[in-house]
Amino acid sequence: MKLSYLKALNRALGDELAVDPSVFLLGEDIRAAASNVTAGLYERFGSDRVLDTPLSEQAFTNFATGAALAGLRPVIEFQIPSLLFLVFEQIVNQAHKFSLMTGGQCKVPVTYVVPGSGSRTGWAGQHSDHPYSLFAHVGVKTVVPATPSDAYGLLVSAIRDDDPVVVFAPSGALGVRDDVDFSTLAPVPLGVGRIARAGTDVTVVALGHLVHDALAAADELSSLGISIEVFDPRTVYPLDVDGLAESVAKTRRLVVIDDSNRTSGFAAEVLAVAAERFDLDAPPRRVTRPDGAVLPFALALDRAVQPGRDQLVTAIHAVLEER
Amino acid sequence: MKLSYLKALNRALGDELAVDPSVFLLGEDIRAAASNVTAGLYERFGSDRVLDTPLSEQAFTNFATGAALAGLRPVIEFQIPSLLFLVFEQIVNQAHKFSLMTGGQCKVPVTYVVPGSGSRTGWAGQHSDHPYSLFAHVGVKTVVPATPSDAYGLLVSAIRDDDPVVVFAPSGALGVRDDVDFSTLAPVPLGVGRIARAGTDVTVVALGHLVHDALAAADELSSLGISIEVFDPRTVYPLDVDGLAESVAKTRRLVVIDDSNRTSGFAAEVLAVAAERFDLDAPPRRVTRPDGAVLPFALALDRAVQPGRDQLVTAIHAVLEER
Amino acid sequence: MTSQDLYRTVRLIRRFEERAIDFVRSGEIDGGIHPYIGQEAIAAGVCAALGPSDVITSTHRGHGHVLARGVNPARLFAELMGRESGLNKGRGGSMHAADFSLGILGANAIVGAAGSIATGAAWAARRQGRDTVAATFFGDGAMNEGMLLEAFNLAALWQVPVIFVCENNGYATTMPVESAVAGSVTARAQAFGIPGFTIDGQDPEKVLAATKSAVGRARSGKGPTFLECTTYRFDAHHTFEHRARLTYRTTEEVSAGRSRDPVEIQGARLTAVDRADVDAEVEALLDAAAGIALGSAHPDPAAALAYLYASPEVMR
Amino acid sequence: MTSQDLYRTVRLIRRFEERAIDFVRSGEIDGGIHPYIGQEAIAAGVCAALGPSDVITSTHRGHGHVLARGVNPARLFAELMGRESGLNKGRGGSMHAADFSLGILGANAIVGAAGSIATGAAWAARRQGRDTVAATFFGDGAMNEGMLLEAFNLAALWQVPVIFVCENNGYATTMPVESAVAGSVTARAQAFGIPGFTIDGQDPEKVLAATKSAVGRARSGKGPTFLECTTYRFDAHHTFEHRARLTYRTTEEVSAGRSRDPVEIQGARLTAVDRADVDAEVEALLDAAAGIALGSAHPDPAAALAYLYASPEVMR
Ligand SMILES: Cc1ncc(C[n+]2csc(CCOP(=O)(O)OP(=O)(O)O)c2C)c(N)n1
Ligand SMILES: Cc1ncc(C[n+]2csc(CCOP(=O)(O)OP(=O)(O)O)c2C)c(N)n1
Ligand SMILES: [Mg+2]
Ligand SMILES: [Mg+2]
Repeated sequence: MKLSYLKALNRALGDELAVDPSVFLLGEDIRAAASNVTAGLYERFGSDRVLDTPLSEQAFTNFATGAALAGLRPVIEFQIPSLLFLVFEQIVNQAHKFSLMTGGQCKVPVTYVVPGSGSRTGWAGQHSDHPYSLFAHVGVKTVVPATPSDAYGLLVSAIRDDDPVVVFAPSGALGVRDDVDFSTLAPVPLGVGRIARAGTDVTVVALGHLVHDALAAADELSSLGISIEVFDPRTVYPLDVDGLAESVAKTRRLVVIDDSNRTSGFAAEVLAVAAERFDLDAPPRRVTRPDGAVLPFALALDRAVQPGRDQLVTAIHAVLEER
Repeated sequence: MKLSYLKALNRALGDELAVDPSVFLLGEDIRAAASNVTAGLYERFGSDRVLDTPLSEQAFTNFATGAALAGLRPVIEFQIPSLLFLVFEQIVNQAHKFSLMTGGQCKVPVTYVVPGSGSRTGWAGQHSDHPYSLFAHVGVKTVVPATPSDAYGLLVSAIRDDDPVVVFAPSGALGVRDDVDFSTLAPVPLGVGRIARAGTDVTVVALGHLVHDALAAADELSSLGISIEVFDPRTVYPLDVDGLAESVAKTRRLVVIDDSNRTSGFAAEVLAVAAERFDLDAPPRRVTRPDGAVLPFALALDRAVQPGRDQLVTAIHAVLEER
Repeated sequence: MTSQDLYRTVRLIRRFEERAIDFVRSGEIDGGIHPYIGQEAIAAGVCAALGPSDVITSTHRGHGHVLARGVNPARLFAELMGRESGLNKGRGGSMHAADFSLGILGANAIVGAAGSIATGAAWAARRQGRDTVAATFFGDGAMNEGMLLEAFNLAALWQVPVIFVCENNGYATTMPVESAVAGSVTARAQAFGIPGFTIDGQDPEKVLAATKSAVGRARSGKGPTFLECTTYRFDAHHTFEHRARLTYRTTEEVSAGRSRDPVEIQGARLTAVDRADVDAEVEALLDAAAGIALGSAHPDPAAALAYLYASPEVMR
Repeated sequence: MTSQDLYRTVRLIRRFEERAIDFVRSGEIDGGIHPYIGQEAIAAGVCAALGPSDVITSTHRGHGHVLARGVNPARLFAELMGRESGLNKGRGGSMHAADFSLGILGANAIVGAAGSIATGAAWAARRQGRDTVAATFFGDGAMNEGMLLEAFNLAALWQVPVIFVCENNGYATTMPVESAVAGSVTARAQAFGIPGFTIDGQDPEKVLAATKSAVGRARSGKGPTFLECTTYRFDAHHTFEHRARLTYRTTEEVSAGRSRDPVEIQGARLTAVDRADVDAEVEALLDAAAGIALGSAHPDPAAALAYLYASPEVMR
């Protein structure tokens, strides 16, 4: 059966609401399911479990923290990635810090879901961010699923996790469909990457929608006899460094494609780990958004600012040629 | 004459208020100068130039953006580093984005100053952050001066810059004094690092108060015949990659000490650049806060979480021994 | 400002939006728009009360505001189409239309953000000796954003010449205002000591009159005023709704809402002949504008990061 | 709750704080505290009206709240001294004292943050069938934080059993409330449809009475209440002020403020003998508490990151 990425998120929410009475959803327009992620859930679970909020992101994010302290497992849907900037304090300085600051007296099991992260056609500068590296940097568990099965499995794990977890569902991945037997859908542990395609010449690290670009590039290059391994860490933080090390030990060449800005982004971390720990045959490369990137509205400009398949192929050639 | 770091900031503000009528200050308790940074300025310049704000960080940050759009040069003092989390949207999604999004119709010359960033004895989890890597990642110009002269010169440049600039004045550096001739105080350009100490064996990259730790470690190691070059980039973003490359070309060994968390922090960026561009004789090392760090209150625990001189010395030995 | 001028503005906005929706359908505008249809009287009435040195900020639903403030419709169409001749050189799009030469400090895609920006701009202008008044538009949904409420406080404390214009169209996307705003909209402004009034947002003349007295207050140093303009959004929250099946308003409610049409209300104040003249004039203007926009160049992708920094040497 | 009980609480807080200031001076407490001296009646009165299943959130100036809620003073001293036996195992310090076993969801160092946390906790408790009421404390400065105002809206909309306790001590650090709060404090809550009252925050009995009716409202499903308790901070904003020369209050004003001392107001309701008994009891309790705290172990720096995550395997 075909499972779409969006439906996978919807199913994960429905399943967790059904099995665990402490789970509840809150967010803007989730009753009407404007983003489709919560379609049918209000009708199924009612207003106590699917809570439409006013436009008060800061208060409802802390509200979720309070509800978590009182024993519930809130899941917040954010309509726009930059709303996470608006609640940065509430996630990073409140939810994340409660456990240590209270000497372990409490847990804050809140999940923050952003369906449609990254560039969305036409949404322009203030709605096109992909701030997963920011949350990884501060140490909030951060997940960017690439496939419908992973979207299901990682969202379930995020909800069951006892710490705050941010789940980015890239808009570039929302259209992806998997051919899956629904009975095989299962939780996917946080912090464990996967080999999306096995290969021997170069390890390409990619997250979310960019996994599909990496796979396409690998297809393209296989006709040239170049064998690409695509490593999808799935979780940005904690990062599966062992899985990555294993792949790179085989290929000894590394390219990272990353939809965050270059400076101190996810790709920077992978390259830093490589510099510290890996033996490479050529300097690694990163394909990222440019520094300070603000996505311009005009589509061709928006695309020009995003990391793309062409740059990836160029980078792969570069690491194959050097040394 | 002795110039303290705090007095240098105060002097920079006073000088810029005096020379440029479009400069004004706003923030909490800046009239009474609770942090001492604005001491005497209200008396000198009056309530139109030194504006005490209510506790409304989000609104007064956007207020400054609006004032900048109307032709002024606001300087905001934030009492606590985590207040930058509270206004993350206003800096990153508003002030930073206006120029590109309007097609260059406007500039947003706002300066955000945080006196006492990083750990301050006893202030604990929610007041001890050092989020300079976050602003570098999003591409907001970010400065962390190490010395009084630099504090003066970089703050002046930040105020004169036509883009938003965040200036972190680490609490660990506020006590530093320089022996300077006041007439030599001058603007220091953003984006240009300096060699804080010349050496030949290992390049240690350090920012802010950690420059002084690096210098102390260099002193300590010089007695063992180890020659350390301390490179202080001064600006986290844009980063002086050329200056760094020059230093590393000489030493071929690299250690970074960084008061941010490890994953995707400033040190990660330096190591990523090293992986891409530098020829090193040993894998580089980073000495950082641990991932997800929340500073515990008890002083010994707080200290244990911060990157320190001992770890730096260990890392230096490691890069000297390897390969 | 004659009745005919006000009619021209509401009619211009209406027809601009209808054409823009067509351009979304035909694919000339990427990503869609938030149509202003039904709310035209507010933009028209407020902007008619402003003078040349005044400034405005706008919202995600902002075409009406900038048109009423006098932007060239060709440059607004071009912006929506991502062209180099657009107001923002194609870099902003529907939610960021700005024209600093007209005091339009930009639409803002973050609900509740612009109120404090407008307050700062008005304060700064006054401090520089200018006689500027700012008008800042926002919806009923924004009334729940803390940052906007904080702005009310700053404006009231410092007697800033700013007019807070709340367009209460009954919904924030699908959320009815009664389920989202506890207490009352005007009471929130009044609690900060700001005079707050509820006015009929379907009638351009009433909006103009209320704004005129608010501008008078502001110019004479009496500080901010809050205007709640009751209105109704005739079309979708956003054109994506034309494809999605969101059910949150009954057809009866929508018909009732549409029955008080600002274009008709103002049109009825003109003779049939005058009205037809204006309509023709507007159509000609928009024909030309659309033509110019459609014919204008796309920006060069190599300049995708132009204007990112005031000083371009930053980038590596 | 007798007059004597209320007196015991205010006296306990007062003497705890005086000793804590001494410990700051002697270096046993690192970094200083925000003394609650002068405001004791509020914590005492509010907490006296709460039941065992209720919850509170507190502020940077929070020792009084947690003491009134019944924490072991030895464990609070130990927390301020960063000891393993502290309420938070020495990880939180003065601004984060929490005791979940008593429903103390923590003090919060971010002004205005805790109101929405308390609202969420109260809502969640009710949804789980518990009869919980939350009381959340904050200062006059917090009234200008948008996130707190947003919380008023949520609480009012959803009829959450939460009591908003504003301790209006006239200042946010050095900022006088009149220069910071436009309009009025209670009007802000009332604008959200929340009943708001101003009460004498120097008199524990008055605070208790007002809180009792607010608790009654909350328990019977009538939702939030807002209490503005007027008070005066007798000492520094923070002990750093003992060293800095900040001039923002005249000595006359400080004397006038101190003349209405909650310890005296409540003490006057006891016989001299009873009062002396309580005083002796409190002194003995605090002697013992301080002794225990001073004697207890420092946490192990190797465990500096303990409790960072619920699942410790995250760290690499
Ligand atoms: C802070 C913020 N939250 C959420 C959104 C997503 N969003 C865009 S418009 C909108 C509804 C706004 O309602 P209202 O303020 O009443 O304006 P209207 O759309 O009715 O004109 C929402 C939720 C946003 N852009 N910004
Ligand atoms: C959001 C935020 N802004 C600023 C600060 C710094 N700060 C700590 S206490 C304080 C004053 C608070 O005033 P008020 O709310 O009246 O409480 P009081 O100190 O009078 O008890 C300030 C500005 C902070 N901790 N959090
Ligand atoms: Mg609306
Ligand atoms: Mg106060």
